[in-house]
Amino acid sequence: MSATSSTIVNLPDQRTARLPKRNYINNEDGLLSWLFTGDHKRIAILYLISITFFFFVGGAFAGLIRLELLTPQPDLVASDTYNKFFSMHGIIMVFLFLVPSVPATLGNFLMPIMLGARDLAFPKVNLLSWYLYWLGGLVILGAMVMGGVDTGWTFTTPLSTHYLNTHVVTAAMGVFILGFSSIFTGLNFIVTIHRMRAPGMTWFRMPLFVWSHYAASILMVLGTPVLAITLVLVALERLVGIGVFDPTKGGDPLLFQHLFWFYSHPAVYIMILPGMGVISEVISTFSRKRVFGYTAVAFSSVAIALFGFFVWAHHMFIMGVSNYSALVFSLLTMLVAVPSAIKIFNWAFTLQKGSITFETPMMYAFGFLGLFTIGGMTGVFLGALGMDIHLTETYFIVAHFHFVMVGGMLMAFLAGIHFWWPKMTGRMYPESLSKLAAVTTFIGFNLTFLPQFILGYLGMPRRYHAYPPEFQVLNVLSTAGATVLGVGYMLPLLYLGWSLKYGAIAGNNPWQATGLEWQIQSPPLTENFVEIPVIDYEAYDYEWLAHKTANEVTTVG
Amino acid sequence: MDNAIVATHPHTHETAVHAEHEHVSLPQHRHHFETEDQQREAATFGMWLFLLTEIMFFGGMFFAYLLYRNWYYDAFVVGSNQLSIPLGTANTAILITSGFFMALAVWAAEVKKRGLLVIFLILTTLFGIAFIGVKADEYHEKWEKHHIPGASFDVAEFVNPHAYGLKEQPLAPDMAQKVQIYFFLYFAMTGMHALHMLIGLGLLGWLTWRAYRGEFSAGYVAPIENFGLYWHFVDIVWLFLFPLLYLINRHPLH
Amino acid sequence: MTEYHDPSNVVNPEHGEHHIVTPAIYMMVFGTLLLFTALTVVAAYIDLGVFNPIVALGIASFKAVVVILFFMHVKYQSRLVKLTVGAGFFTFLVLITMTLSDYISRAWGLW
Amino acid sequence: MHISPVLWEFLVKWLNNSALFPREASTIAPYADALYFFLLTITMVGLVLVGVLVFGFSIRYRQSRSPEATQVEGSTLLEATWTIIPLALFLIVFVWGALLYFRIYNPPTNAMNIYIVGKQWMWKAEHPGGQHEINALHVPIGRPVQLTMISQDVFHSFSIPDFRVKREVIPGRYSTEWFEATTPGTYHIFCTQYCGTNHSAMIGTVTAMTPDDYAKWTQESTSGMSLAQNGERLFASMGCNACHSGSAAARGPNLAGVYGSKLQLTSGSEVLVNDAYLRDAILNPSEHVTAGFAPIMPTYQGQISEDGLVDLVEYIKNLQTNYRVQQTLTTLQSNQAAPTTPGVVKP
Repeated sequence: MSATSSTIVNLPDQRTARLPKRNYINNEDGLLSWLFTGDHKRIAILYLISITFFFFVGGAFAGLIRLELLTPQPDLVASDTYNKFFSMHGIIMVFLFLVPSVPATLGNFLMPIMLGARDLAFPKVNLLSWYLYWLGGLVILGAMVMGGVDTGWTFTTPLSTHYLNTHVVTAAMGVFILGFSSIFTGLNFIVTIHRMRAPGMTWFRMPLFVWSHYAASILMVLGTPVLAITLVLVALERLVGIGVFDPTKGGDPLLFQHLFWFYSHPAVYIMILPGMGVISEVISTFSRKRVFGYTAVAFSSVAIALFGFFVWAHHMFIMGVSNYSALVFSLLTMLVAVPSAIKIFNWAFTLQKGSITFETPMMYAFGFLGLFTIGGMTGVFLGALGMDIHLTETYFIVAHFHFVMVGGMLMAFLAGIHFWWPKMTGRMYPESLSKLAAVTTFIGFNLTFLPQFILGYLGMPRRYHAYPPEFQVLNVLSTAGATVLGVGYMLPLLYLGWSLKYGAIAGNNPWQATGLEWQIQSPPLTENFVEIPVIDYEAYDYEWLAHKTANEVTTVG
Repeated sequence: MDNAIVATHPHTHETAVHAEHEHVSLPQHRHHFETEDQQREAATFGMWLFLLTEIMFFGGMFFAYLLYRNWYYDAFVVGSNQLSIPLGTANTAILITSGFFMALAVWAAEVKKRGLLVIFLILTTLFGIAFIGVKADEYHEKWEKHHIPGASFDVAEFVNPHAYGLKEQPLAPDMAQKVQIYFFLYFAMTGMHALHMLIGLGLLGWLTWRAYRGEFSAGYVAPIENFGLYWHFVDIVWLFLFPLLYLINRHPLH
Repeated sequence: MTEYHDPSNVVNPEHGEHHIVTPAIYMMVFGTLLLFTALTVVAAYIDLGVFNPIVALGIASFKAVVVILFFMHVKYQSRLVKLTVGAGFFTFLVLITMTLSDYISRAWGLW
Repeated sequence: MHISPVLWEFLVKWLNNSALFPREASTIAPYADALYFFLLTITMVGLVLVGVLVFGFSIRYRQSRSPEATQVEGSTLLEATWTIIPLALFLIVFVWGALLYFRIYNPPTNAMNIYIVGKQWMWKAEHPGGQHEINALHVPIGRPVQLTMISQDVFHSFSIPDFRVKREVIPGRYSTEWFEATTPGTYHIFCTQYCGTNHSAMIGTVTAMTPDDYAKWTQESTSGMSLAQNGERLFASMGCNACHSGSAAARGPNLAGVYGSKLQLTSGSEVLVNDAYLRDAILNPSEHVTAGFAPIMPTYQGQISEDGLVDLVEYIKNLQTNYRVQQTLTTLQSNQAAPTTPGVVKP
């Protein structure tokens, strides 16, 4: 049925195909049935719409920042406004987009299905998490509308506590609330993975997507509360002025940074680990092959989560931490880089002896591999003590974390969205247009952020509103790239919307993938499975799939 | 629906689950759980994970305490000596008693004794309220002595204790300022603890009402059990707060 | 594959026994807690030098362990719950020790 | 294709005035760059390796050439390879980076000292000779310069990219960095830690000069009073000499020659007296009571600016004998006009 031999897409006959009569989307009608739903799939869709909204709000700020940096002079907006732009960009992108991006959308949608369960362990808590997300989001938007906040997303004391008169407390409360949203998501995942697996679904039969979410969930549960209490202390310090973080009253401003980064470094892994899970699924599916070294990839996720708690002070090497402590943290940082390297090579070797096709998700995944390699390696630059002195707080670090977060995480997110779009909506996206979008994103991304590495080594500091004129050429390149990147992100929004009505009917398993989610109808039933499946095959077992398909054919025939 | 699920692998369920527990279908059973045991364990596990976040939540403040206690030990001694040991000890005993009744309430729910359950829950609540009352009294005293951190904080009593009839050594003015950090941590930690107590008391009222209506008398005890975990956790926090805040260097100075 | 329909997969291997703790045990725990509360107050009045805070924390930890094991039923729970409790305190220790590694060594040597 | 000469000229000029690699203007810069190029090489090799694997496999095993996948479970040998080789490389980077770190933050003993006070949003440089600069710093080449830095308000960060040095300027605590400029010229100073509204305006230039030019500049731009002289005046006006009079019966310890010595404190610990200690002892005296003295010194927190503290620290650093202290004391008590001898300051 496939059009050419270079694709594995296997769609049902479009003349007769219909979406399933009963599915989670048309199970109940009306807005209220969505707002009070307990169904993890509907909550995932709610989350998807919400984070898309916030992504474009945050993206608009990014556009304004790049536009301002087109010229060396501070000419487009005033300094305060610029500072508010990058603060809002950071807060929105980190807390409202990156942290919940894959877990709350794809994770929510797929986790129970992949485990063979009917729902997450606590559906109401899941819905509560979405409402907290919006509450936190609205508080942050409120802070923005009332006049903004200009602390940067890091809320560094004593700047945030004593030297700014913007809406710091409001924004901090927004982030505090979002923290609980994230905690509830993580908590739900952990309990679901431990308690809701279908009969036969052993730990080492779980897809790597689940493993990476498990690792990320541990970080969410254990890390986030420390951020919460830190922000409470910041708010109290600001409101009452008691001086835990105020050096003039005997407090230590570095204590704030220790507590802040204790969460915010693991938060980086909260953001990237689920993306890695997506990449494992995509690469395996489109090379028709089990992920190379399944156990190594699974354990490297857990290793990243574990080591992730031991390295936070590498954000503070020049901040006045003890030199001995800096040594320890630098060494541990080098150790945490290893599991990521392991994953990269395992993914590359998954391709070996496969039967590879190049659908859109695979193209995004290839983009991820390249960009994440660069992002990860530049992390080693910053983990090396002496190199960090010159590179930190410059555009090098901006480029580095955008390579990991945007080049890595956002690529993975888009790969995942395209990959599971047929499952979520029952319809295919337009293939050639989406390939164009993938290529555009890749080119735009590199054009935007590669020049920033050079700018960083030249010494251009981050969060600068104006800069010396000799940096202009590279900044112009970067802004040009951002324009291309913006187009690359707008395209999916348009054609995915279009596909909701006009896309080809996808059928149960357009990719002929092995995951449990592909063995049920698309879009799935509200209860996912008519009967809870009994799992008697390993993850990524393509021979099992071929066997099953053959059996179906004979039964039907 | 349950029957349909069980039917997919009847032999294992029959042997492993039904042999151990009598299978009673309760109205509280949620459709996505296969068995009530699974649901119950999921709830307990989820509650424990939530308590982990609470450990880390208080953990941040405990670390701040550890750091500043080492830096400004003299100020912490003076600040601690401002607190009343009788009140602190009484409150510890009150809280332990409240926790004890909570544990008994869980027992009463498990053995399905509705009357006892309601009585124990009410006793738990009463002791909880007593704790908050004592705490409020202590806070009030600090308010009157201008020991609440902030603009009105007054160090006179620490710089010149003899004028206030105290027998402690006077603190140097720079160290006396650091007593404010002690009191901030005191209020932040006990305040967060008291906030957890208040939330707990609210939940207790609701649970008592539900228990009175007999919702927990048929074997469905997860809310009582999980609330018990929460209440005991709040106890544990206090078990650490009491020695750390009240009992710094209480022995007579020589 | 031989492990098809392995019962240990169907029935969760982390499944714990459900156990009802009797009031007698609660009474004993209650008595212990009150006793140790008195003990910690008495200990605070005795000058033990550096051991004062250690004794105070030791007693508090003991009381916490008793509460966790009996009031919170961890003694009767599955290994998973025990591990979870352990993980919480472990992470707390990571926070404390790793941060202290900075504060303790700041005064070492001067660069 | 024809490019308009005007446009061409514009482009050439534009590109000529832009930079792609920072100048190496300090003794440390080549060391930093060496590590940078090593890291770049690893990155390139890694990237090429991943690229070759991904594209090679994609071409070799694309579906039209390899219609059926061969299932492979994994390979312990390969896993070990790409665990151990990156680990070894990263450990080399760690050691190299640590060595560089200590090279950058370990000032040589013969370094000349300049104080930097950061505040929203300017840099103040205070030379011991009494030259004050704002958003500028003049240094000689070929001589190690140590910066003792402190912030009056929030975190700042003093960065000179062409020297490859940078360090956080912290409120309430001295931090130091050092460099030795090699090439005369002017270089950027950036505040790299976000510090509020005019963060991007908190910039300046460091001018590296030949020793002769530097000597000339020092002569021309002195304010007439050295930091130590300012400090001496403060020492008197704040009444420090009432207790730190240097006499045996004084209520405060003798400060002459105290800098650089090891001091026994009442708390039992022994500390090295450096700039940071002196500053902290003025602000938080009760934590730094010298053995044998009563904790009677009041705190000067909030009564003295960071600049004043720098002056005082510099004064105490330079106190080799009690002569000065007693001079000021006499002057103060007798309320006489200031002596006219150069170097002694009006009260």
